[in-house]
Amino acid sequence: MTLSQTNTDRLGDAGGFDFKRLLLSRELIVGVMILITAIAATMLSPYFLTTANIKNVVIGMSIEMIVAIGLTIVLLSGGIDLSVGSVVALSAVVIALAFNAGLSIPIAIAAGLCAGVVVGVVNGYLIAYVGLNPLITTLGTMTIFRSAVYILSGGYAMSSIPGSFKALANGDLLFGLPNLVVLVVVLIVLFHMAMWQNVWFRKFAFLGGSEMAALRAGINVKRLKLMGYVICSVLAALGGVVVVARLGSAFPNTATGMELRVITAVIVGGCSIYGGRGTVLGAALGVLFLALVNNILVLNAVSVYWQGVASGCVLILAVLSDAIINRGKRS
Amino acid sequence: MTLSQTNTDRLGDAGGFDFKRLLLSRELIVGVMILITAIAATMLSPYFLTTANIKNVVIGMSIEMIVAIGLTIVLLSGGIDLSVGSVVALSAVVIALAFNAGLSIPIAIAAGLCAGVVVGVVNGYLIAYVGLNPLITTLGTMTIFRSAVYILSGGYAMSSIPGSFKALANGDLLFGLPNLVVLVVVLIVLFHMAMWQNVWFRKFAFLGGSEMAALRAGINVKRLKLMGYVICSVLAALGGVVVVARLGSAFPNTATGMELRVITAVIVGGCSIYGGRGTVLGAALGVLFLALVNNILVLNAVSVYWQGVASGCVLILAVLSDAIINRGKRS
Amino acid sequence: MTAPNKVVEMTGIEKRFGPVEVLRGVDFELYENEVLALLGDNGAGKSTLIKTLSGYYQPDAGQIQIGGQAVSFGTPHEARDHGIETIYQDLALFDNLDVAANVFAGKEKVGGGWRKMLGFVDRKAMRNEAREAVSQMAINIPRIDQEVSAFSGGQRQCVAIAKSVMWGRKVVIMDEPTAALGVRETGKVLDLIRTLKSHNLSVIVIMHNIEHVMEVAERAIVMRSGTRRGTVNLNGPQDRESHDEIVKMLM
Amino acid sequence: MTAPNKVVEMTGIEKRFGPVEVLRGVDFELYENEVLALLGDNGAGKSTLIKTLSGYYQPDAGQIQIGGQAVSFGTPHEARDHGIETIYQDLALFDNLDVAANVFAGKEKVGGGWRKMLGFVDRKAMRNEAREAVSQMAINIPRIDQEVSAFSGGQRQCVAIAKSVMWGRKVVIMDEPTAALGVRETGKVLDLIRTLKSHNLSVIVIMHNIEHVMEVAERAIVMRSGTRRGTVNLNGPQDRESHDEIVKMLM
Amino acid sequence: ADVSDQKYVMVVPISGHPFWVPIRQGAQDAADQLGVQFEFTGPVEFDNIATQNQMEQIALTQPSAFLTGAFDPSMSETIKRVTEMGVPVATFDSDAPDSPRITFVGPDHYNVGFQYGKKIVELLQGQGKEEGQIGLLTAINQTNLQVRIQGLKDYLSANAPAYEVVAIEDNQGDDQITAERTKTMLLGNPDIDGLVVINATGTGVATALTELGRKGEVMVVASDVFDPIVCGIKDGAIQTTSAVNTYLEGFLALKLAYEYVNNNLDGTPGADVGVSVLPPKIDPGMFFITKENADSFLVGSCS
Ligand SMILES: Nc1ncnc2c1ncn2[C@@H]1O[C@H](COP(=O)(O)OP(=O)(O)OP(=O)(O)O)[C@@H](O)[C@H]1O
Ligand SMILES: Nc1ncnc2c1ncn2[C@@H]1O[C@H](COP(=O)(O)OP(=O)(O)OP(=O)(O)O)[C@@H](O)[C@H]1O
Ligand SMILES: [Mg+2]
Ligand SMILES: [Mg+2]
Repeated sequence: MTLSQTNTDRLGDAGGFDFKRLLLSRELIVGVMILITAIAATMLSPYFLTTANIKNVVIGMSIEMIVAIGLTIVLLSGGIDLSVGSVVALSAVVIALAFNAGLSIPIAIAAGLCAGVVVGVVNGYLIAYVGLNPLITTLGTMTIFRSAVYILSGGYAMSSIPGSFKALANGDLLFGLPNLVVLVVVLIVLFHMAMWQNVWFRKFAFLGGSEMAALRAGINVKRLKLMGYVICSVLAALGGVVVVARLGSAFPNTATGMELRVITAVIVGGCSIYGGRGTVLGAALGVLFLALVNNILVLNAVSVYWQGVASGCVLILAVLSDAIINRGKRS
Repeated sequence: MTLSQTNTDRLGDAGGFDFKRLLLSRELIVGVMILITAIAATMLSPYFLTTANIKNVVIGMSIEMIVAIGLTIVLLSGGIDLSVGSVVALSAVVIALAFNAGLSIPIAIAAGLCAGVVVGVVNGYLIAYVGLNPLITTLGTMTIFRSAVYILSGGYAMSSIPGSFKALANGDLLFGLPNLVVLVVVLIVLFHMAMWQNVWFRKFAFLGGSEMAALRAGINVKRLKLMGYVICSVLAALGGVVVVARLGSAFPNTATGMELRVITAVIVGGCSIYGGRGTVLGAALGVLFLALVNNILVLNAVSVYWQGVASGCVLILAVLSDAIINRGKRS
Repeated sequence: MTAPNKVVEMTGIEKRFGPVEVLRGVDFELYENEVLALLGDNGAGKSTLIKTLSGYYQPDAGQIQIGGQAVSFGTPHEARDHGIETIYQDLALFDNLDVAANVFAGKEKVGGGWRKMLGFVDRKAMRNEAREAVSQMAINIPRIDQEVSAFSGGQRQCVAIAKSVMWGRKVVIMDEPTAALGVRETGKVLDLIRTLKSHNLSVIVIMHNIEHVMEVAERAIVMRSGTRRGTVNLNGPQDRESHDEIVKMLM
Repeated sequence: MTAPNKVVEMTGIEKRFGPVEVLRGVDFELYENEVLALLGDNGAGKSTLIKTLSGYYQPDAGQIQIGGQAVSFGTPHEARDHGIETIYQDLALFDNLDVAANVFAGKEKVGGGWRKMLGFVDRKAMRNEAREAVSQMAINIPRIDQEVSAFSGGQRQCVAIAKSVMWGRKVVIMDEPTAALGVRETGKVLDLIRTLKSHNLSVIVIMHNIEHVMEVAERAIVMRSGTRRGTVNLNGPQDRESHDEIVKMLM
Repeated sequence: ADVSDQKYVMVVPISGHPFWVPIRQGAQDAADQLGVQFEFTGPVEFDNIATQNQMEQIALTQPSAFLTGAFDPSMSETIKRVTEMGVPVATFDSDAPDSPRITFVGPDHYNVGFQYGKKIVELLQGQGKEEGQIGLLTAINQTNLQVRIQGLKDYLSANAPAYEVVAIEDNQGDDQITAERTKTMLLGNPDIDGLVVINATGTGVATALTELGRKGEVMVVASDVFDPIVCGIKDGAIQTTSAVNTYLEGFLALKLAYEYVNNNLDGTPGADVGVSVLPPKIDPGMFFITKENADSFLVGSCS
């Protein structure tokens, strides 16, 4: 019984790939639901499986995708951010103002992103360093920055956006793929890989798993939390950049209520609101799933009043599927 | 060292009343904030401290007060209910339909409350017995029942409400106090006492403190959860009754967004979104506080664009005060 | 002398979690008014076995009989109704509540008179009884009305023990009750187990410390890798033979 | 033979939580390459004392010196940077993660080559090292890639121990490391403590079991009600005199 | 007489919305001309309960008059209450005919819808289409838009039954959502050749048509006048937008309230026996903005 004697044989190992676990993974469940939805949609409407419609769905959800990435990070780390919708609008208005002032495209974009950094630092500082409740804090900053949007824009919708800027969003530089789609895919892949593999980004999952354990494990919890909110706000601000480029205008009411829509999608994609569980890919699939459901309802001209019933039921079914498949596994 | 030997002397006791703890209690902090706000308001506006204004504020917030009581119970037990706003509208529309059908006042009220029971049972069943995520589930039912409201009402506002019903809400049968105020105060006192003292209602706090411990302590966790959602929805439906009686009409988009407003107030009043902490009195004070802040802003004609900034800052200050006063105590 | 009655009899209990087979057909019996020790190395399945008895887990196969009657517990609630009270290894306290609330959780005392009608609880009586209960363990608790999250490891354990002792009517199950306790406090808890026996209850106690087992238990069941390895009858602290037999089974 | 150096010296440490005075001026010293046992009844303040050393609590009064230098830790992060690694009594594991993630939390291994540039972690290496680490304790763990929330009490404790052993560079603090462990596993952990010593580390170990203390520790500090009651030098398991002295101090 | 301490308060829901900007401007201009104070307020949400609470609270400060829109029949009760408190109410944009409001300045929304119908049919006929499918975009939570839809449908069934509404979608008042819903609607109903936007989300529709490359192919009648919509017209994505003269709504509502408050019209025969001294309804008129006259409505600039 010397110390070097190991009995690794008793420590069962997955031996490479764990298929069972993969099968029950949330991403796959949502993936399957997307597939089923898509098949159903194809049968229900001849227009569903057309390039134009697919492109429409993908471009339509691009802003929510970008916002969803940031929200995944915040939710995973055990927080919540309700101010994302306001940040989208704030960034949009700041960019429009920058163009009004005759600034160049890169500077206007930078100004928009800076607005994101400001909100992120405010949120993060209050939550991480002062220790305030994230829900209330970001509800407060959501209100404050929406007001800032009204004050900055004077309530007007602004539309003096240079055509070359609009072309950025609506063009297709790469293999004929719309630029927006390329941007979104790149962001998703980058952030998914980072959250999964990068030593720094992985700390968010530890933080969300147990803040106390993270603190005791020597993670600089406060700084990490702050950074989470900053990343989330900067991504939301990027969403604002895209809004302006796509619509060619900055409307002060832009993205009202977006926060709840995106949080829903992220949770459908497997993120826990209590932190510690969730992936960027899952969140993206969640957004895609809800976008598809919407698409079907509109394509088939379901009455607006019944659309709410349908999408509410789908939402519940989405979490139900998870509950049924993983019954007994968690509890 | 016999077993009967006790050393109770070593177990320090509060010896009656614990003043320090009372001082730091959330209710008192909010109470003080309300006092400060009220004093500031009196100095800022000559109209604040008039019977008419006070009556206005109190009647204006009565619906949110009623909804807040139910939400406190759900939040305390570790859940959340986003469907309350839809339930208010649903109950209002059901009552209006009942009147349209020529039914009597008591039956119309019963029909409205029944709508609440239905939503509560649906929410509670899905969350407690099927084990779905409360946020998503109630977001789903919020959407579904809001659609139901549109379908039932055809999208139009209904206003054939008997005058005697309106008189119920707008009258003052008792000592000249408006009936609505009497109703709200009675409900708050009843539920506060019950949550604090009644052996059955106290179980909600245990459930919210730790679901697993509650289960192991032999509490019928599922049934209790279900009951929490039912109580919450019935109270929201009662809110719908009050809406119809007060406004004399049922409007399909009544109370949109109310859920977030009330949840905010409840949290400002000391409820934890993670469950286990909070009182009905605190929630009521939270609603009162936010209503007062709104009243000041309106009375002093603060620009709409700046109202958001002001109320956002007040929100953050409200949680900040708690963080500062209890610094180090919790962490 | 008649053969003693079995209060609990479990036969062929199997339990698996996904691919992991945790209990592979365990038989278990507890006699009336007996203190039984359950031993076994880490991960042997002791906690899982008693959790199936306390209704927290449902076995995949096997029977449970209480007082000769077949039962099947869906929730701990039902086991509690049969007079079985359990201290779990992870204690499962309400961190945000004080000692009295923890001890009385789910079974709070209703006051007399008008309070009874309204179902109002009697805080004072509960606090006094809770203080009485924890003081039996000679534990040093600075303030009884403090949230238990602030308590030391040993203090928390004593709160859990107080609770089970107060509520057990037929069987008290203790999963490593003295793990976090000091020498003096452990002595008190061993005393407490003897008192329970003297009140005609049966006790199942899981412990890793064989000396302590020898002090209180009359019989020991040893588990290993989800099976029952063997049983030893114990005859007090001086019984070297049984001691060695247990050690042999454990190694 | 020169007097041994002090790795850690704490003087006059005081700590209160609200009205409760938990530490009332405690002096504490740890010598280089020493195994020190910290004893005391429940609620004596042992855990609180070592938490002030590991940066989890900040003392209200008193000095801490590490290797002769005055330090003041604001967070566990800073203590860790000084080579102090701690197993807390409540373990503080990440319940939703597996063994490897728990062992490497906050200090994950970055792979080589292109992975290094991207800061990508090396899961395989981490899993192997984690397996190696827990296997030193002879613990029976069915699947190493399972969430630790499913683990038994002893298995969880071993994961925590593996973690501290892997990361300690100067001082390893263990708060009741063997509380949940079986006989065999406890033996392994005691072996492990000896190995740490042989690697020139100093170890502070909190334990209630005096026999185990006698087996591994060279010196014991006994606490009582937030003060230091006394110190005993130990000379191996057979040293009855020291044993009795400790028992006397504890009672 | 010195009227500089007279205060006229405009209360509206979703007060941050650009829709109110011209109305507010009109009222402000009238106030400046008359030398009285004007104040604009209201909750940022679309919440009738909050709006009414706010109005009753402000009534306590005894402003000279309220200017508000009745977006909900229950507004009648509130108008009655504040009038009883001594504050007269002039309504604009949406009327509460059974309330004691002193006047209403605003369009007949049913007629607005009717005009939409006329316009879209005209546009489609201009393209040589003898029959056609029409899609509508609206926000279902703005229930006052229902009347416009009714007017539109009635026009079609009465005057141009060959043209039919085949889809109605909820755009939640958001241009992003409008863009996506419009595209989907057009893809799902490829035969739609005309769109009517009932609320102020023309920008989203313009974006949708641009992205689908169907600019100028699908006829669009939008609502309201904002720079992005006007730019959409100049760009050719939108054919026309209906402009109710909302500036006049604000201007006249304030001016009439002023006359009422200062008893300037008490000479009206019968005023003493309850004859309304103000006209009960004033229609500020509506017109359509097209490429030709778009430039006059641009506040800023297009790209
Ligand atoms: N919920 C679960 N899911 C998966 N595996 C589990 C679960 N609960 C227990 N196990 C596994 O079952 C085995 C037995 O666990 P159990 O807790 O019963 O052990 P034990 O005998 O009480 O050990 P200890 O002395 O360490 O407390 C362990 O290997 C553990 O990992
Ligand atoms: N955060 C806290 N707030 C209030 N009191 C505390 C807190 N932490 C510890 N205490 C109290 O301080 C005293 C010492 O606790 P500590 O955990 O240091 O004891 P210990 O010696 O480790 O005991 P054990 O052997 O039971 O683990 C206890 O009475 C405990 O209730
Ligand atoms: Mg166990
Ligand atoms: Mg301790």
